[in-house]
Amino acid sequence: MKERIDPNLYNDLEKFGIDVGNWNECYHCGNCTATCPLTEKGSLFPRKEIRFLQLGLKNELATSAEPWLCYYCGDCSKKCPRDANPGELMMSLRRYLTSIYDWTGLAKRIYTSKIFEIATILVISLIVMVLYLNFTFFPSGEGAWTGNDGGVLINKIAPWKRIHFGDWLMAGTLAFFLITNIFNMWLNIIVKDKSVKVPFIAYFTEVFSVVINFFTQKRFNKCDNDNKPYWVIHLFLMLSYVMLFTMIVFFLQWFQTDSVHPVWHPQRLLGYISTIGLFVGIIYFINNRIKKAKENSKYSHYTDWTFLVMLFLTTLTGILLHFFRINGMAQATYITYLIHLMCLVPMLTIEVPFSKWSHLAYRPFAIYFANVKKSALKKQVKL
Amino acid sequence: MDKPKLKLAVYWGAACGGCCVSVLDVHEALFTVLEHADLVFWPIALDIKYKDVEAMPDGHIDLTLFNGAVRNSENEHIAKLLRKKSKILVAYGSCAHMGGIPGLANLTIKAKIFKRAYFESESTINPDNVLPQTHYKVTEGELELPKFYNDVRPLDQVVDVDYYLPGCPPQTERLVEVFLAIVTGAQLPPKGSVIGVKEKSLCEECERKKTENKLIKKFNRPWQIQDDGETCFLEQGVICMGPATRSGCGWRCIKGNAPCRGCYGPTSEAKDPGAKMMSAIGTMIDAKEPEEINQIIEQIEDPAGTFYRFSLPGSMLRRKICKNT
Amino acid sequence: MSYKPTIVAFLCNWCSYTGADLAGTSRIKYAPNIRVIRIMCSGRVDPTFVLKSLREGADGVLICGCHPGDCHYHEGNYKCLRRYHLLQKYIQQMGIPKDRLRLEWISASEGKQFAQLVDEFTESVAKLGKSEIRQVMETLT
Amino acid sequence: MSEKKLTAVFFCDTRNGQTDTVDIPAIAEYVKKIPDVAVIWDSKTFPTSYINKIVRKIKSGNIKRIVIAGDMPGLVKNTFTKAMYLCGNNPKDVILASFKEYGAVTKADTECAKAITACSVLGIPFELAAVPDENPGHPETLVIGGGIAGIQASLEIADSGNKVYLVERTGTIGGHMAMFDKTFPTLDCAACILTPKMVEVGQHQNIELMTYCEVKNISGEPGNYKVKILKKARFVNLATCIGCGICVEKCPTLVPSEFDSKTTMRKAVYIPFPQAVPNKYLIDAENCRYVKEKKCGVCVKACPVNLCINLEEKDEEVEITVGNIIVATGFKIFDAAKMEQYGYGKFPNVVTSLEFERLVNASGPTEGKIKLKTQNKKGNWLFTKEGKEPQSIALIHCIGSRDIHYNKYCSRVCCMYSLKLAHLVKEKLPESQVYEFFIDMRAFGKGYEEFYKRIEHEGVHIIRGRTAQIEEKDGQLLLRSEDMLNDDILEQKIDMAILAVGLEPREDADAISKMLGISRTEDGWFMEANSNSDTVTTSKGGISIAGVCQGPKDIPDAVAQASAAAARVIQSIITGKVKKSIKNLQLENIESKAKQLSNVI
Amino acid sequence: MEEKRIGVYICWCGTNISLMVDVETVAKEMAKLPNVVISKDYKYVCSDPGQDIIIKDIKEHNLNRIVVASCSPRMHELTFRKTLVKAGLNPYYFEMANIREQDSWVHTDRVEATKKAKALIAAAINRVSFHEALDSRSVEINPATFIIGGGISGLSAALEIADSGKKVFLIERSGRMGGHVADFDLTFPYMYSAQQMITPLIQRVKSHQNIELFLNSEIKEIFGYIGNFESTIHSKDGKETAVKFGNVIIATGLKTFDPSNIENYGYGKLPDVITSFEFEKMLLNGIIKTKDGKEPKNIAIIHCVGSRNKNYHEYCSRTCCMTALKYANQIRCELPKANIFDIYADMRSFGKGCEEFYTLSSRRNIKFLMFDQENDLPKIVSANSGDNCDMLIEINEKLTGKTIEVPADMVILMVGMEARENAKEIAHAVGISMCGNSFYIERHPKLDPVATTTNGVYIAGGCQAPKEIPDSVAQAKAAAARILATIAKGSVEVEVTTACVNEDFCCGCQTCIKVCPYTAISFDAEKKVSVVNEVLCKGCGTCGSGCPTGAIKCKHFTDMQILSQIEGIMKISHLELQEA
Repeated sequence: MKERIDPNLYNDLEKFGIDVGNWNECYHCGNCTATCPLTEKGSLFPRKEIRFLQLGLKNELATSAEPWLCYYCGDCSKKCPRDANPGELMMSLRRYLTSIYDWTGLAKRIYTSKIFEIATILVISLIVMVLYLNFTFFPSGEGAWTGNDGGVLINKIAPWKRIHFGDWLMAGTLAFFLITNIFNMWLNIIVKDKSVKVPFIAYFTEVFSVVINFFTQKRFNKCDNDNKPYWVIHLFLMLSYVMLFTMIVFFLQWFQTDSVHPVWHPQRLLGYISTIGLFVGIIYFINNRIKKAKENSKYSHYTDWTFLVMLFLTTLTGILLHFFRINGMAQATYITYLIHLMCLVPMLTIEVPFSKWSHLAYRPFAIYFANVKKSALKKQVKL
Repeated sequence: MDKPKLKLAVYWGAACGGCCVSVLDVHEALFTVLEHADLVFWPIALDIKYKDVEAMPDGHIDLTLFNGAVRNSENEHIAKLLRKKSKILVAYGSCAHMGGIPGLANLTIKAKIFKRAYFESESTINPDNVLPQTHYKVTEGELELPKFYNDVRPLDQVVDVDYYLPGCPPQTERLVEVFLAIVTGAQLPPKGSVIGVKEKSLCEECERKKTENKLIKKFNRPWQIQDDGETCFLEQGVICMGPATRSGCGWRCIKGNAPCRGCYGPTSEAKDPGAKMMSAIGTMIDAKEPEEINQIIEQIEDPAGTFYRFSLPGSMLRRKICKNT
Repeated sequence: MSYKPTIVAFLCNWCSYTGADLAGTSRIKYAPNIRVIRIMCSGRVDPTFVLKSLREGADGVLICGCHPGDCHYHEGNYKCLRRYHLLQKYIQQMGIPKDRLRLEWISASEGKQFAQLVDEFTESVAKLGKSEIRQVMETLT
Repeated sequence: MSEKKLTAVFFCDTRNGQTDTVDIPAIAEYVKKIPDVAVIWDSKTFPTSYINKIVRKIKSGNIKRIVIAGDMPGLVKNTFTKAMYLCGNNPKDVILASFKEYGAVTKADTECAKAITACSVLGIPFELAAVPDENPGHPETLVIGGGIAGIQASLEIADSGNKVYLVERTGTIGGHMAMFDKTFPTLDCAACILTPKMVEVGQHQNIELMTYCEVKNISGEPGNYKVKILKKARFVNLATCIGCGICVEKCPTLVPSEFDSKTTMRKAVYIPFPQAVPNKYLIDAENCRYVKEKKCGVCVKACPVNLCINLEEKDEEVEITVGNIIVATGFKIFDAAKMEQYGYGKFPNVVTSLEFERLVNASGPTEGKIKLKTQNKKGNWLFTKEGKEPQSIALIHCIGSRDIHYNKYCSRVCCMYSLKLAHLVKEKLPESQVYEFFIDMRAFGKGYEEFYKRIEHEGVHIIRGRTAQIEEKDGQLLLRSEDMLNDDILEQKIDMAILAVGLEPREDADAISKMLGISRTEDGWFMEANSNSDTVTTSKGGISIAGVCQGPKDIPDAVAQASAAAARVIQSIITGKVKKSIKNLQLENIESKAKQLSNVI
Repeated sequence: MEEKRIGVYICWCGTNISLMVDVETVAKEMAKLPNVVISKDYKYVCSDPGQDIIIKDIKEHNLNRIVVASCSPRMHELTFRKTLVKAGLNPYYFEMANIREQDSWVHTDRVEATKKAKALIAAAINRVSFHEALDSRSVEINPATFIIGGGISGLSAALEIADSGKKVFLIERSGRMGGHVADFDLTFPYMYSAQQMITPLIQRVKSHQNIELFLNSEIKEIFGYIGNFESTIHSKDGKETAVKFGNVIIATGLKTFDPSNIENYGYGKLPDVITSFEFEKMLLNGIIKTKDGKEPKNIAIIHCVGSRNKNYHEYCSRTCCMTALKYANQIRCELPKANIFDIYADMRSFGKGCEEFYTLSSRRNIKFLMFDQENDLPKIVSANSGDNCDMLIEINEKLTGKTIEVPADMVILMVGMEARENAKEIAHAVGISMCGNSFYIERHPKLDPVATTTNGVYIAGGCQAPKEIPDSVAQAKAAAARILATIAKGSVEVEVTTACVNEDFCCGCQTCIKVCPYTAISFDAEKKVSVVNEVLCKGCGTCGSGCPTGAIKCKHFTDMQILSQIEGIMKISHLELQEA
């Protein structure tokens, strides 16, 4: 099939990246692809992605899963003889693809406009505040406000049911967006690719590998050896996040109690472990980005910072919340709870379907789709 | 006059006899010769038997003029015999020199010659299909006849030859000069020399007008041109062997308005007269395209006969390759 | 085993000999039956040389010169061409198969063509078998 | 005389990351004073990306001519030509004042840059205005470097009947070319074509060959250079050595042979290679035990010639006077160990192309048989005749070239010599698999493309893709490369990898450039006077450059350039004059000459 | 006659010969041949020690004929001739047998190769017995130089020589100097002005007191020989000038390939498909526009047009890649918003500063597409109205493996270089050879890239092979160096192996006169013999074979020498037959 070259794609995509070098400088020696420990026949990157970009083959880019298969060890950029920075291209492509999958167009706006992103966050924060003030008991009860009636009664101020309802409402909405986006991704990666016809059975046979990959991120581990701590911390962070997420979204009743459990109680233990995981991870990543220590932290897009900062604030307020609560500082607790929500909610709303968070979903699915395609291809070849 | 008289011999092998006639043609000079020499063997003129020659001591004869090519076993036998008995053996005439006209028989083979001579020629009546035999029983006993060879050879292919005196026949004047030279005891040329000739080729003597414009688009036979008697034959498209032939004959043929046919053989610098002439003719052909060249060459019907009329057996190739030769 | 002929080749210095050298520097392999004599120009090839080679028993004679129009000496190759045709006629009259004598144009850049030519010519000469002249010479009384 | 035209001068941004550049404000200040200059445009404030704005500026200023001044003003020229066209002016009135073109690079060259700009403004070619004075020239010539370029230049001059001193650092002339096995694309044996030339140099009555010597100092003026040459102690008398080689047999010290790219060992007393010129032995002071420790000295005892070997010999210095100098110092190869990913120095069978050249050479360590290295008792990996034949060999192009981390430039010869090596492997080991990994195949010269096609047909796998790394796996080398024309990634097991190392300026290039007073490019190559029309002369009068020291080139190009350098020298000998350097010229001189010319034209 | 004492030396050439030829046996067998006094084998006969052995043997064994069997005589014949001179022998008492290029390198059967070597060496031994002493002769050099072609090469060479104070005749076919360079706007890779570079050269040439300039002029033929050439310059206005000169430089340059035959590109049919040279003109005139006067939005540049493709020219034209990058940069200046597509095969940016220029260009938003110049040329078609462009280029892009459509309003074909149509005439007029691509052949591709096989005739610039400005200039100056060296010396040695007429045999038939292509033979009417002018004679030998009397002797290629060589060859063959 003939594809028309689109000279403007490069400019479009540039908006998703950081101004660091010039992908047009790539003269296609193939060093990056060969350096990459993750490339294999059938999924060659990053050189090919650069090529698609240079020639403006939008369709090729939109239908490729490869950007998600890259974990940005940065070797390709380090060894690039022309400093064309292929690693950063893959990063930018992930942003670009997120905007492609997102049918609402919000992702594109968030990724291409700093002001839009900050404004959205602020608006959502305000909405949360208004909602919180309207729908919780705060500040109606004097006692509640001061905590005079003995201890911190968080469920009185913010009854878990209501919060849970909000949780579910938000999770449902976000899940809707995310799932439709993933559907979009499926359309792009599998359906639009006419070169391979995927048999239905392949979707089942490959599920298992994806689950394993999700929980171990073993593909990430295959990346450069220098990245071992990176992989461990990222895995820990991810699992912690999932843990907390699960507790909040599914077990808020159990998690948000008015009575303080002993330290060894699984509720607290799990909470602590996850929090440590999150906090250490976030600090590690922020530190990396400040120091620009590694190839993958050298260049930071503002959305990278928003994600980290929001996550950091959420975690920090979470920790403070816990601290105030166990120390019985009711007033501080309640306010912190509000701030916590004001951080958490926009963080999730913006990040989950429209921004950086989404890689949590896109990565495993991309691997899944890639595997599905691969097995389909294998069968095709056998035929 | 106390010097002993020289002993002379003259023999003819496969020859027409013209050479012997040319010896006779010395006329009065013969007397001068005979003052100094005795003729000890000359089958055409004297009755001396082979056995007389055989009886001579080796080197007995001072000078032998051998004319004619070697065609049969008798020629060969006598050639060898005379070689043994002679101090100086001269290949006399074109046939002894390079094979001569009889040499053209090398374009065919013995069997074919016999077939033609004994069966096919128009004048032959041979109802019993008789063919020459080397041995034939008659009542007187068994006759032994010379064996007819398949090839004609010049003398030097059979025996060692001291000098060559070419020509068909050699110019008598040349012979006289040679005689006198030997008789007067002049310094003899080195062995193997061609004597009685000039070093240069015929054109040197030829008085026809020659220019550099020898470009041939068409080959002519002499009858095809209006010869003005003055222009070089080659420039008129007639193949004249003059340039490749030694002078010495006094350009007799050209004087008679016939092109030279090469009886005097090549100069000492040319190894193969026909090849040299073909080379020169090749230079003159005025065409560049193979087709055109071939078309012009087609006009030379018989290259071997043209360029090797008198020299085929003595040339590089010596004879035609025929089956069953 | 097929007959291994001996071939005498006359190569002009500028094109064909250089071409043959090129075959060498390019390590293109060809039949080993050829014996090259270098001359300055194919126009130097005197029919005497060809007849001499045949006389000495060469099974084939190859003459190579520059392509028509490319002669280093302007037109030497044309002269060679004319002599060649005349010679062909003569040797055929003398009962020598015309395939024993060949004239080809080989330029300085045609190493490969030279090798092919040698292989081809060697094969065709080998098919003709031993030189007739040599056979005759051996039987001459 | 044409009417005067109002001229605008535009100064491009010349910094390009460098700090030591010509002083633009000073030039601008100077140019302003030239009559007809209506306006100076500064790149910082000038709208080069908006042609329409330029058009307006031209029209409003009634500008008829534009001079663009800077290092590479040509890069923006067409913006202005179009603007001129749109204004209805003659686009040919856009004039370039390219500083670098005439060697104005650093702050010190500001005066020169002023002159260049002034000439452009006046419409006079700088070359016509800037004609340096001439000094009377000494007829003798110094050629530094005895590689093929030095040899060619020396012969050329010597053949004209003039004296040449050819100074060579090592014990023999021949340079890198002598080390090669074959030359592309004709596959002539390098030694076969080079040695006759070397012999000719050795025997030429007009060439004084000074091997094992170094130029220490140069003083004086163009046309009359005093050159101090260090004659390093050779310890063997050149005149009396008969080249019998007995000393070599007796010498106990083994060191790696430089000529064989360290693939073989030589003794401390040695001749670099059998065809060396002069074919006389020399003792390597650094390794001779006697010179170092005053022990040994067996060579002296063994030498059959009385007093031929003198281990007490000291370095000497001689001074010569020459009129012209040709610098032909050549290059060194890129140190492949810098690119760790290929494991050169770590894996024994990863070799440089130069080492492989020696390996395939009949006089190399294995007599020309291609073998893998074997480990000897001491644990060293060496090429020996007993080694195994490699089944598969990979050639990797662009080692150290075309790479921002090493050398940015293309080394020009690697593609072709790699193809040649591939051919040699195929010729010697027809069954072997040869892989060639390239980026762009630069087969540009006469017969090169045809050679490339030929190698392809010989069955060499020519793969587009730069090899990323070489690892060792199961005793074999494992190489990883993209095969981009087949949409594949190759993980190829090979027995031997040949790194097509690029060319670099010699370590001492900087010292030499300072000593001679000639400039170098960013990459370190010597700078020519004009990259187009004069690639052999330098900014310093009487000093020419030839061969690879000016920039990578192949043998024919180096030879042609050497002859061109010789032309300049012969010319100066014939006329008896040597041009001084352009840089000696005062600005006023150029100015007045230019004015004079502009009146004429 | 003196006794022939022949020394035979057989070279191993390292392993080049010894691998395929049993040199030791050959040496032993050759020793048995008549007149052979010494027969040796040696690793590198051409090396200094190798030559020393020959010299020593000549002196010790009183050798008077030498045969070396090694590489091609084209390689080392001169080397060994010099060796003989050193040993006090006439250099022509030497013969070489080529057992490397025409034996060991081309055969695979060691027995056969050895046999062949024996035959070739025996032939050489036979031949060398008939060698005669020939003396070198030198002729004075006319210090004037004749340069054909007023392009950058011709100008550079002319100035180099004229600045040395020597006379130069410079002829140019057209009415203006500067050649192709004068049509260029800028030069790569530093984007210097070509005009500003060539103008001073032209001005200097015009005003140079030592240069005589002939514009609109041609020559038909050059007569004479090194040091003493002469010719007549025919000017278009009918004037004829006779000139005499000592050396010739041919710098006729090249012409551009005509792409009309490449169907895919539609050159000549599609109005906005233009050649690089047409585009260059646009640049010089300051405006890039399509045939209907519009500003093109999409410009495509296609490399390798007529180059690197066996249907057109197999060779690479060397300059087009960089020129294309130059254009891309210039277009970027003129049309900052245009889309520039550079369709290339291999980016050959090999010169000094060129790779850097490529990098620089790639930063300026130029789209590089790779195509298969050999088998799969892109196809240019007119676009439809909806395409928003004039043409579409359909290309199988190699680096993506996809078929891609490229919009274009203008397509620049980077046409290759080819020899001029009159290359052959000039080659004939001067007497030099051409290679298969009609470029002139240099004497040695590596070590003598400017001389030709005809003494006194040099080639420079594009007529030898396509090349860029610096390399052309370097070559032109190299040619100048060679000429200046001979002028400085004042004389030069000339051809020794000429023909000569033996007056004792010449009969005056005059067959030879028309044979000679150099009019070296004339007829002496007084002596009635032909006479060879030995300085005009180039030794082809055609007259020698054409002479029916055998009076013309081709020195060093006499009948006897060649016939004996044939005998030598066949003797070995016969011997082997007998053995078999």
